[in-house]
Formats: sequence, structure tokens, C-alpha cells
Amino acid sequence: MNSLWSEFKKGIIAENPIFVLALSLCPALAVTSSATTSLTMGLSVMFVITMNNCVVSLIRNVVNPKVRVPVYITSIATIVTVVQLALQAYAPALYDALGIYLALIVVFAIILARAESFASKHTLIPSFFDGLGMGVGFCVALVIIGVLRELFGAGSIFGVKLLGDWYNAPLIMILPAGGFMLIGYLIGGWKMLVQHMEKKEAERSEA
Amino acid sequence: MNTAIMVVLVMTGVGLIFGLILAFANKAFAIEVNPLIEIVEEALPKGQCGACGYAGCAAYAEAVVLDPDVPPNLCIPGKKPVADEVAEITGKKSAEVEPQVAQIRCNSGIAESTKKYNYVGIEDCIAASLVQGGPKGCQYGCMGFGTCAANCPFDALSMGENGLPIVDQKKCTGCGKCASVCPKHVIAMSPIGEPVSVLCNSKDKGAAAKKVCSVACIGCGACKKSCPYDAITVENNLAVVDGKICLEKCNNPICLEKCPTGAIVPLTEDAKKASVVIKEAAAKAKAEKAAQAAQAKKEEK
Amino acid sequence: MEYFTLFMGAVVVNNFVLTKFLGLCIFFGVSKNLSASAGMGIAVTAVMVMSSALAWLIYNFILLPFGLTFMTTAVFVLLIASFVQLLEMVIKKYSPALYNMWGIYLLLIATNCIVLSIPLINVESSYGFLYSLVNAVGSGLGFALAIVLMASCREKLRLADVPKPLEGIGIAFIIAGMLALSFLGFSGMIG
Amino acid sequence: MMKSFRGGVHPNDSKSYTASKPIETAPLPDKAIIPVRQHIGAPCSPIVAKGDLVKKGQLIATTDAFVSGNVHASISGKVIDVGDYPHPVFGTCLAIVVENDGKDEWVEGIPLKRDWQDLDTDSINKIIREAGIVGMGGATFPTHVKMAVPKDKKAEAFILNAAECEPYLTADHRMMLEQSDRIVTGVKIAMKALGVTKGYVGIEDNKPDAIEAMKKAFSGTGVEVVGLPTKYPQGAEKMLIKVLTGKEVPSGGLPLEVGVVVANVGTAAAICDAVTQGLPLIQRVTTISGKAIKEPKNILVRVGTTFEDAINFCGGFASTPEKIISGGPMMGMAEPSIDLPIIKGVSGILAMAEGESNTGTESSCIRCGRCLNACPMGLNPSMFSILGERGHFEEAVQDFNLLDCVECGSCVYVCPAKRNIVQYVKYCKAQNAAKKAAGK
Amino acid sequence: MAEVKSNKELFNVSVSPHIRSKESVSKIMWTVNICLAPAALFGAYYFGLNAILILVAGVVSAVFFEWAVQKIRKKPVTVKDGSAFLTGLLLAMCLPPTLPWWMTIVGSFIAIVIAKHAMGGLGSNIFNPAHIGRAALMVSWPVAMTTWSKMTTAADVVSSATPLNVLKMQGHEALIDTFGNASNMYQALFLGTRNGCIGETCTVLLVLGGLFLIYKKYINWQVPVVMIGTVGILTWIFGGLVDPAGSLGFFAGDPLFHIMAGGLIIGAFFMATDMVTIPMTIKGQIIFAAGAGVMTVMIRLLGGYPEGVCYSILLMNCLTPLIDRFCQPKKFGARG
Amino acid sequence: MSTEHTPKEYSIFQIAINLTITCFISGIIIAGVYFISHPVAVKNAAAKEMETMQVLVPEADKFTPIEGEEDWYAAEKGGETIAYVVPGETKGYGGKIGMLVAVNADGSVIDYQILVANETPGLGDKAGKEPFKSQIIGKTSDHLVVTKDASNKEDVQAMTGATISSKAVTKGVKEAVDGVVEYVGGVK
Repeated sequence: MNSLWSEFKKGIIAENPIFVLALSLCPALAVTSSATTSLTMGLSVMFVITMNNCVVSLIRNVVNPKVRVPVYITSIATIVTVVQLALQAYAPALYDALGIYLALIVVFAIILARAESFASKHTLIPSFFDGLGMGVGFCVALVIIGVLRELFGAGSIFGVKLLGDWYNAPLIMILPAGGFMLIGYLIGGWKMLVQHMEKKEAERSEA
Repeated sequence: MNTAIMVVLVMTGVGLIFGLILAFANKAFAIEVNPLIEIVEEALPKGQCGACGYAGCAAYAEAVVLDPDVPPNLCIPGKKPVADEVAEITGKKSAEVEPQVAQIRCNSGIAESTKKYNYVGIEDCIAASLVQGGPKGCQYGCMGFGTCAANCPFDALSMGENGLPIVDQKKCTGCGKCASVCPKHVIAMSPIGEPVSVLCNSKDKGAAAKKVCSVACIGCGACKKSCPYDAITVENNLAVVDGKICLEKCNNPICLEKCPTGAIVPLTEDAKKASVVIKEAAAKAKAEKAAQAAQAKKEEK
Repeated sequence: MEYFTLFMGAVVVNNFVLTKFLGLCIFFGVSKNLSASAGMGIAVTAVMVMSSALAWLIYNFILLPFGLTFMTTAVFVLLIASFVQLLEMVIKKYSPALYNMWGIYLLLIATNCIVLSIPLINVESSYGFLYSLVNAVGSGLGFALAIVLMASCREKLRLADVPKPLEGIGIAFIIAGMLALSFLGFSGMIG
Repeated sequence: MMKSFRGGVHPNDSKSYTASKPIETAPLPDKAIIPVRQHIGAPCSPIVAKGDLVKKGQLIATTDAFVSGNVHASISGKVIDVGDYPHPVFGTCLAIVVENDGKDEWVEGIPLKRDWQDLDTDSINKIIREAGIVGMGGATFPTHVKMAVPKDKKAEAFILNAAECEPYLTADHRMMLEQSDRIVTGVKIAMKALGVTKGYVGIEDNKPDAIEAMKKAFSGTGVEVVGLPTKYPQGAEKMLIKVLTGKEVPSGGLPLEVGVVVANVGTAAAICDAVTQGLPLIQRVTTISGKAIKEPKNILVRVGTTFEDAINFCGGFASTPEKIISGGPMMGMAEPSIDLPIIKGVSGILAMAEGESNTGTESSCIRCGRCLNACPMGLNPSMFSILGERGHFEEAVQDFNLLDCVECGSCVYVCPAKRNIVQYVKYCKAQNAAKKAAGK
Repeated sequence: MAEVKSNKELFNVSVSPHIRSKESVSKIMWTVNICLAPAALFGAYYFGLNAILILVAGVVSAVFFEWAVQKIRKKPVTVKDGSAFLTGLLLAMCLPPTLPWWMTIVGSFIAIVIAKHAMGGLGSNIFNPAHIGRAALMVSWPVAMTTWSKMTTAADVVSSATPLNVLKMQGHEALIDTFGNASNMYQALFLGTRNGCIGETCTVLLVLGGLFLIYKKYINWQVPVVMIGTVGILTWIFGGLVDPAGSLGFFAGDPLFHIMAGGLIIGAFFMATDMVTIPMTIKGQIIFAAGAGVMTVMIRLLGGYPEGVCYSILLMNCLTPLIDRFCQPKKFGARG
Repeated sequence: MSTEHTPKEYSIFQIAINLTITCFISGIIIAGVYFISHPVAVKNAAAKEMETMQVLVPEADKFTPIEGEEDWYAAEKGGETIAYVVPGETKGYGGKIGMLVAVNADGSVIDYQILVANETPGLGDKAGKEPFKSQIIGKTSDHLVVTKDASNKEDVQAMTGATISSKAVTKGVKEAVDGVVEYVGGVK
């Protein structure tokens, strides 16, 4: 149980896909100008990565290594297409908001990377938790970025106006330039956080 | 329904075509690479310290996999576990790696040493050593600009207030990077747990060494004579302790008491305690002797 | 003229990296040194043009007539992945020199969003064949331009006293932000 | 139009302290500390021992190595020690200490009278080698090595380097005014030995009287005396050749690659002494200057005299000096003490009063590009300092031609951020050499 | 105990050379500040109270941020060298006089903290901090950044737009109309009695300041000359083509207007010569200046913004590392 | 099937069939989901379009497609055509702007809604919001012209800092209106 928890946890903080591994950065910017789209994207990715990890860990023994990558990609593509179809049918507004980036989940490096480096070597349960952890980490990162950008760039979170009319929102936050810079600083901050936690951890283990 | 059937058909078709192409390509363009290299690299600690003698961890990984003569235990920071792992991956036998730590063989801080001149320039030992051999009175001593600390890949060295580097024994992996960058060759790699050592690097003759540093080894050889295990040698006016012998045999570091300048220093807690005991005993003996002498004098009278 | 406008638009005005956030993984991953980034830029452009052409053919002759447009993503990604893998193997076999120069980046490209998104955008905007190719070349060169600029800036900053936590990818993002800010100067110029 | 080279700087020449002071002869020292190494190349080994009696001009240390320079006793007396002593260039060095017996006797056989016109190339070179003559501008490169033209090369011109571009120094200036005969003879001898008919004398135009004197002295010899714009480092060999002949010595090459041999004023005079009178190099003219010196002078001084003695002869210190420099302020070495012997290459001793040397605090490079404009070698010095600071030594060599740097200090002089570029250059060179050595 | 000599008695030893020129970073920076001062003072006088507020806010906040960052990073505090002062001043001078003063502070935060210190502080920044600050404000509050005051002291102008804006939207004829006649317009541009950013209007004072810097050899004359020349020539050739009132044909542009309007003068003399962010060799600097000129004209004539100096310099800043790489000085004695 | 360490020798067919099977399964899954979701998606999309049109022309009780013109609808109230809802397209600052415009039979604008746009947030994207919107509403083709002259009350005042977007949107609306006027004129 403990090891499952650590599989899960590492994806959120120490190996956060966006802030630490710096993988799948496109959505981290493209869809994070509002918290809502960030969350949708995050949940979609979470779903895809968890599902795919499960699928891959189930079929890992019957996949021919020569076509490993195409097979995994097919699996991802199938799941993504399913998500696409579902969103299109049941949440068309979000489907439009995510636009092409929804389709691009297919090529998010993080998903294939987890499939290759984890799920293809582990059984179903750890793979599930690994995927879930990575997915949650991804989602958390996206939501953090989304919330900050929306708060500063529009004075609201999830569309709810938090800052009054006095707040003259700087548009740079919802533009690419501000997004890039914000993530740069978040990555720096995250690094400090991880280091701080590691230090704490080391101190605890010493004590 | 038609669409659904088409979906299945197209997907299958695509799969078949690409599958065939890739499979064919695999045969036609097959090329062999050794996947072990990557696995070995993964096992290394990636400090990129170069202690193994190769330009970084990847280079060592390649060498250890491809060259049967390259031993698996060259990674010093990784110590035994890594050596075992590499040995297992490459199918080579693992030999014992001697665990080592860096030792600063100069105990002459700001208070103990003289200065030749005011150094004005880049705060770096190698750069300073190019200017008249560095500002320190002793040409063999630590200059204290911290080049070793700056180059430690594991963050194990820091500069103390007295201008000497301090080794964090826990962090030090014994990679030897600091020793290689020190222009004065003050840092030596020594066995972990060595009880005593001569913390001096001066090859000057006694008087000259003493003139520029109050804690210099003057090469008098008193320690050598006192050591029952022949662990100490004196060469070029400098005593050197063979830590291995001390570690194995000695639990009574009498040499500490014999050194007239205090250049031999106890390093472990045990040795420190022992040295206190020895010194007390010596003081006592001295006092007794003095008392006896006084007694004798008295008696003479 | 129309082609030229499209081309220039893709290269500078609507630079995919700096305004649409595509291809960021490579953009940040392979921009540590100039020659690697230049190689990457060329590789991406080449792959993008070839896969755009293939994708356009498949889309317009298979997917569109049979009403299977919702499967575009799945088909394209497979197409590109297989194609790139094939390309990599061919290069590795026949030109190890070329492979060492930029073959190693090919696997990275296989699952890269910019390579997938250009064909997707082409078909979504119902561009013609030639138009698609021009768009692919422009976008590829735009990517190459951005990554080369990025690499030259990062090479320079390698020698700078960047705050510890920002070293590496953090400062790269900040540079990217400033590049994006500068490229805003082109906005409104074309299109 | 006056000829010039690219780059260079215009520091205040500070020559007025001593420019008008005639050369004075310093008293003999009580003891002379004569290092066995006063040149670039292999050190000599002593051939006298403690207790031996030596006479002025006697050979006391020598070696078989070609790139080296013989060492002679500069005073007569008793050898009281052979051991390590402080050295102005190498820190410490084996030296022979001679206690003055006050007699100042020449060793047997010299001075003699010799007509140089009868000598051929080989014998002139042999005399120069035996006399231990080295480049007296400060580089101390053995002169006989310079004069030895390899078979595959041909010397076309001889250049007398009288630019004396270092601020403060006026020793060459005074010699040109006072001892033009020696210099002219020295040049003629060198030209004969090299088999060249073309000669140049390059003098910076801040010494108009010297130009005048030289023009007069060299009239009718076919040697061209050229006034050069005052600009540091006009006296750097490569710059001087470029300005006078228009040829650029290729990167990493010696002047002979373009058929030129360059020698300093003092060296020419020493050649004259050695060839015409058989005198070895045991004394030199040097400038003692700087704000902290009471009476700055040009003095004729024996090799082995300590800095302290020389300074005392000039009235001692006027104020506590902040820095002691052997050589000029641009390329000379700062010394940790004044207990150092004057050796053949010490063209000046400067005692800088507080604030005179103006080092400043180093800050980060602002990429102003002044160093690029100042660099006579066409390099990018700012990159050396930055790469050195960050530890990219190989890159400095490979991408920025570090090894072409002559360490003239022009870049540091102009740097507004006060960066120690020359130190970084030395640092990078040392690191590279260490890496290379480790690689082998 | 061996005797320890006090530092006083020891000589200083360092590597040669032992004399240095009297130039220093802070001397250069403060001289540039002083050269900018007349134009800034003119702006303060001409645009009134809010402009003064912006100038003060810009300078004070820039210096404060520099101080704060250096304190936090535990680096030596170098606010006295005048570089932060210069950044703040340049930023404030490139802002419209009606901007809320607190936006200036945001701008100088971006300039100092993000554009300068995130990249390692003085000397390492790739982009001109003041221009990054301005560009960031431009996209953050585009309305505030493009709202121009009606002039307070000159009664003869009513338009609330800058001359370049008028040219872009209404054409050359309308532009001259707003000033009455052409000579009025040139006079206004030359003296600075027109709408525009606080410090960019007074051509004559900026040129004088720039000439002083050239005289002091703090900047190379080639840079402003090439940049202004490029803009002049290109606008003369192509300027007439894009007039909203209909194309006037080739060689119908008004180069003099383009040179004096907008931020070209301040940009060419004070921004394109910021040594940190431009190439080091003179060859590279000329390429930089020419490129900046071309970009400026492209943006003014073809782009969405009426003014392009700020972006053109930023764009060339990105190219600086590349230019530097390919424009190294030619080394002495290189064969062939 | 095989473990990591055995030599990897497969026939071409083996490899191909592996991928083929995967794709086959994937095809079945996609087809299945599509089969379920597609009708829902179509229905929702249609409903959304209706909703949008309803917002534009609140009084209408029915929208009927107009034959011969793609995506044109006649808004009807009690069987009478009270307005036309037509798509408009124009090129803005950030590319294509797509919108729906409701036009009175007399050629004045009732309302419009921007559907697809990539204008600068906070500037150009205000073109679909108040107060710019109310300037357009009610205007006829003649006055659908952007002006920068503050005193001109007849025409459309440009949004500060977003002249291009203002012009683009106005142009798009104007074209839609012209189209309707021509259509109506043609019918009559």
C-alpha cells in the first residue's frame, strides 16, 4: 500500500510532469488562460493517462517490441478519440474551448513516456496509480497555472469575479508572453519547494 | 451503422499497412545498438564528477559496457551498491571499492599562518596561485579561496570562518574532484574513520615551515618514532600517516602527544577522547616527574 | 502573393511556438545549444512537410469521402509515428552521419504536437494541397527560427549568473515569454 | 600619415618623473643575489660553490640547453651562499650570493678590444650566447636564440625596438640620448650577424629628442629611424613589425616567419659591449619611478642588487607604497617585497603610492566592447573573463583564440567594469595546460 | 605563534596591468542619465503633473526593485551605479503622460525583476529591460498605453492622437492639417510640442544628449546614424505607398517626419546603444542598427501598431547573440 | 509472448498482425462510442444553434432554413418572417471572425453574436460586447462605417486601441446586412 501511495505521490510533486519533468508543455500554456478550461484539460489528460497506463500494462506482454510505440499510440489515440467524441456530444462548449489541443493529447509526451517507462514494466495496479498520480500532478499544475492566470488576467476564478471593478487586469497574463513568464517562475518556485521538501525529508530520516 | 463499419475497416487497414511497412523496415534497416549502455548509465549516480577517469557518467557507461577491460567499480561516489549493480548488468566481477573521504591536509587558518602580500584579484585558488604562488606565507598551504568547495559536485565542502574548507563527511562521496582542482594539492583522499592525520602539506624545512605557520609539520619525526605500528613516514620534511594501519591496529594514538606543533590532529571522537586521556596522562607523568625531581632536590638538600 | 502572405504569417506573425504554444517540448528540450537546435529546426520542417502531404492525401481521399473526419486524430498520429519511425530507420541505415546530426531528434518528433497539429490545422481549414505544403514549410521555418533564437539566448545565458531555481528550464520559459513579447511587434502585419 | 596598428590604448605615460634625469650609476651592493634563472628557458646550474672567490664578469652558472642564458658574477667577491632566494618573476629561485670585496675587478681577459667587422655570423652569435645576453625589454628571451636564423628561413630586416611604450619607463629613452654610439654599433653588429641590410628604429613620438638623436646617430647607415604614434602597446614585437613593415606575424608564429628580428635598445647596447669588448651582461639601466619614490631616477645598476638598495639610492620612499612593480605598469609584475634582486629583465622598479595604481572593484561585464576595440590582437577579451569565471576554459581556446593573447593589458586598462581580464587569461591558460597535461 | 603582519604593511599584489583608465560603469551610466535629463525635464514641464509622477515613480521603483532583488539574492547591492536609475528613467520616458502612475511601477517591476535580474543582473540580460517593461505594459493595458493627453500648454493642437497615429489612421494630409501646415509640424516635432511619450518628443534635446555621448565615446556614432538613416531612406521610398487616403506611389514618404515622430530618436541614441543588449563589435552594431531600422519601418508601415521602435529593438535584441556569434573581431595575424 | 532477454526474431507477418489487431480493436471501440455519441452530438449542436438564434431574435417562435442560401434562417413569429439570421465572416486582427447576424427585413441590425474569433483579449474581443454592440444595433448598411472622429454620432465609433477589430466586425455585419437587403430585394 505504501509503495502504491509513493507511486501516486511522486507524480504530484517530486516528478510533477509540468513543473519538474517539463513534459507536455503545450497545454500548460494554450488552455490555461482560464481555470475552467485548465481543469477540463487536466481531467481529460488524467483520464487518458490512467486509462492508457492500465491498457498498456494489460497488453504489455502481447505487444511486439518492434511496433511497441505504434501500438501504444494507437491505444492513446483510441482513448483520446473516445474523450473527444464524448465531450463533443455532452459538453460542446468545452469541446470548442479546448479546440485542437484536445486532439493533441494524443502526442503528449507524458502519456507515452509513462506507458513506455512505467506501465510497460509493471502490473495493472501500480500502473493505475502511477498514471493517476501523474494525471493528478498534471491536473494540479494546470489548475494552478489556470487559476493564477485567470485571477491576475481577468480578476476571476472559474468565471467567478473575485476582484472588484477596481481591478484593472493586466492582459499580459492571459497572453502567451505572460503565460511563459509565469510558468518560468512557477517552475523556479516548484524547484525550491521540492528541494525544501527533500531537505525536510533528509532531516527527518536523520533524526 | 455504415460509418461504424467503415471505422473498423479503415483502422484495420491503417494498422495492417503501417504494421507491414514497419515490420519490413525493421528487417531491411536493422541495426544493432547495445541497450546495456543506457541501463548502466541509469544505474550511475550522475554526479558527472569524473572520478572514474571518464568524461562524465555516460562516457563511463559506454566504456564499461563495450570494453571488457574496464572494471565496474570505478564509480567512487556510487560506492559498492553501484559497483555491484554495474557488475551485475555487465556481467563483470565487482571488486571492493575503498570508501574514501576528502581530507584537508592543512590546518593553518587565518590565525595560524602568515601572509606574503595583499592579494587583489579573482577569488579563486588557481587564479591566485598564479600570482607569486598565492598570498599565503606557506607556499604549500591552503589559500582558502574555496575553489574546492565551488567544484564539489556533491556540495560536501564549505568554507569555514578560518579560511579553511570543511568537509561534510556525510555528503562527501570520495570522488576526489576537490583534490584534483586544488592547486596546492592540499586535499587528499583518505579512508573513512581514519583516527589521526597530519594536517599539513608543507615540504619546507622545519624552521622555514615554522616561520610561516604555527601548526606546521616540521618533519622532526617524533611521531614516527613514537608509533608502534610504523604507520607514520617522514618524507621531504613532512610526516604522513597511513590511515589504514591506524584504523586497523591503533587505539592509543600516542603520536598526538609527541607532536611539538600539533600538526597531527585527532579526527574521530574516539581519537579525540584518547588524545585527551593521553595528554592528561602525559601531563600527570610530567607533573609527577617534576614532583619527583622536586622531591629529589629536596632530598638532596 | 497569397502563398507569400500565408508563409510569412506562419513564420513570424503567427509563429506557432510563440503564439500557439505548439512544439514546446522540443522547443525547450533541444534548445540548449545552437547547432542541435538548428538541426532540430530542419528536422521538424522536413518531417512536417512530408507528413502534411501524406496526411492531406489520406484525409481528402479516404476520411472525407467516407465521413470519418472524427477519426482524423487517430489516423494522423499513427501515420506520423510510423512514418517517422521509418524515416529514422532509413537514415540510420544509409547515412549514419546524417543520423548523428539530426536523426536522434527524429524519435522526439514522432510524438510532437507541432508535427501533428499542422496537418490537423491544414485539413480543418480545408486548405488545398499546395497551400497545405506552404503552411507546413512556413510553420516549420517559424519553429526553426524560434528555436534557434532561443538556443542562442540560452547559450549566452549559460554564462550568466541566473538565480539557482530559475536555471535551466525556468529561465528558458522567461526568455520564451520575452521572445513572444517581442514577436508581438509583428502582430497585425499580415492576416 | 603616421603608421599605426589596430586597437591599443592611451594611458597617461607618466614619463616626466624621469625623462629628463640623466643615467646615474648606482653604488655597488654589499652583496649581490644572482639568480641562476634570469631568462625564459632552461635554468643554469651553478658552477661555483659556497666559499669560492669570484671576479666581475666571471661565469658562475651555465647550461648546455640552447634556450638559456649564461649567468656571470656582477661584482667581485666571495660566494657566501648558493640557495633559494626570492625572485621577482618566479617567486623563489636558486641564487648565488656574492659578498662584495670592494675591488670590483674584472675577471681575466676582459675587457678586450675586438673589431666586430672581422667577425662572421657564427662567432658573433657565439659571443652573444657566451655573454648571456637576453631581451632586456622585460621578456628576457635569450638573444642568441632570436638571432639564430633557421636554414629554411631568411632574415630580411632588423628592427630596433625603441618604442618604450610602457608608461613611467625612460631607461631606453635616456640610453638613446646618452649612449647612441653603443646602440648604433650594436645594431650594426646585429645586422651583420643576420646578414640583413635593412634596419628600422621605431620610437614613439612622445620622445622627440630621442628621435632626433637617433636620426643623427644612424645617418648614413641605411637604418631608418621612424617616429611612431604614442600608443600602447606600440612596443609589442608584433605590433612594431606590423607598423614598420606592414607584415602581420602569423598567429602563433615568431617574427622570423616574416623575416624580421626585433631587439630592444638595451639589448643592442649589450651586444655592442659583448662583441667589441667581450663584456658579459652584468649590469643594466633601469628606471626607478612612481609617486612613492622620493627621487625618481634612471640608474645603471649591477645585476643582483636588491630592489631595496636601488630604491634607497633614489632617496627611499616618499610615502608608504601600495604596490611594488618590477617592469612597467602595464605588463610588469607586482612584487610582494623589496628584498628582491634586480635581474637582467628588470626594466624598471615602480613604487606606486596609494591610489596610483587604481585597481577598482570588479563588477560584471556590461559588454561595452571597449576591450574589443583596445585589443591589438583582434580578440574578444570580455569573453575570456566571462568564460574563465564560469570555467569554460577549452571554449576560450577553441572558439575565442585565447592562446593568441599576449597579455598586454590594454583590455583591462579600458575596462569600465574593472575586470581582471589578464588574470582570467592566465587562469584559462593554466587550466588548459593542466587539462592537456592530464589528458596525456 | 608566528607573527602576523597587519595588512597595512603588506604590498598589494595583483596581475598586471597596474594602472586603469578612469572610466567606470557608474560613470557611464550616470552620464547617460544626465544626457537624458534635459529631454525628461522638458517632458515633465510640457506634460505636467502626471508626467512628473510617472518619471518619479519609474525611477524610484526601479532603484527600489534593484535594491530589493540584490538583497534577496544576497548579492552586493549596486544601485549606486545608476543602471537601475537609467532603466527606470528610460521606461518612464517611453510611457504616455496620462498613464496611471502605478502602472509605471508594474512596468519597472517587469523591467528590473524579470527582464534584468532573472537573467543574472547587469550585463547578462538579453533584452533591453526598459523596452520589455514598456512592451509588457503595452499588452497589459493597451487602452491606457495608447491614450494620449490633449496638450496642456500648446493650444494649437486638438487631436488626442500621436502624430504617427494620425498618419496611420488618416493619412499624411490629415496629419498636416492637425498642425496647420508642414513647417508648423516640423517645428513641433523638432521642439517636442506634440503628443507622444513623455521623453520622446523633444528631438533637439535628445539629439544634443546623444551627441554628447558620442563625443564622450560612450556610444558609437554609427548606431544612431545607421538606424535613423535606414528609417529615413525606407520611409522616403515606401512611406507613401500605404497612406490610408490612397497610395501616393514610391518616393512619396515623409522621412523627416518619420525620423522625428515617435520614439526613433530616443530609441536610436539611447536604446539601440544600450551596450548590454547589442552586439559587441562595431560591425555587429551596424547590422543591429540597420535591422532595427528596417523592423521599425515594417511595423510602422505594415504592422498593427503605429510605432515600432520599441518592438524593433526588442526583436533585434533576440538576434544579438547570433550576430555576436558571427561577428567576432578578426584576429591579428590570422592566415588567409 | 516473449521475455526481454530472448533474441528478438519475428517474421514480418507477426509484427504486422500485432499492430493490425490493435487497430482493429481500437476501431471497434471508436465505432462503438461514435455510434452512441454521434446522435447526441448532432442533437446538441442543433439545439445550441437554435438557442443562439433565439437569443438574437427573442420574439421569434420558429426558425426555418432558407432554401438556396447555406445556413440562412428566417425567424418567424406566428408564421410571418420578422427577421433573417445569417452567418457573417470577416478577417480581424487575429484571423477569421465568424458571427451570426440577425437582420430586420428593412435592413437594420437587430443583434449579432460572434461565434469564432481570435482577437486580442480585453481589446478586440470587446467587439462582441457592450458598449460597442449597441452602436451597431439598429444601424443600417449606410452607417455601418467605423470612424475615429469623436464628434461623428452617425457612424460607428472605433473601440480605443482596437481599430482593426472594430472595422472588421463592422465590415462583417455590413456584408451580412447587404446580403439580406439584396436577398429581400430580390424576393420582392
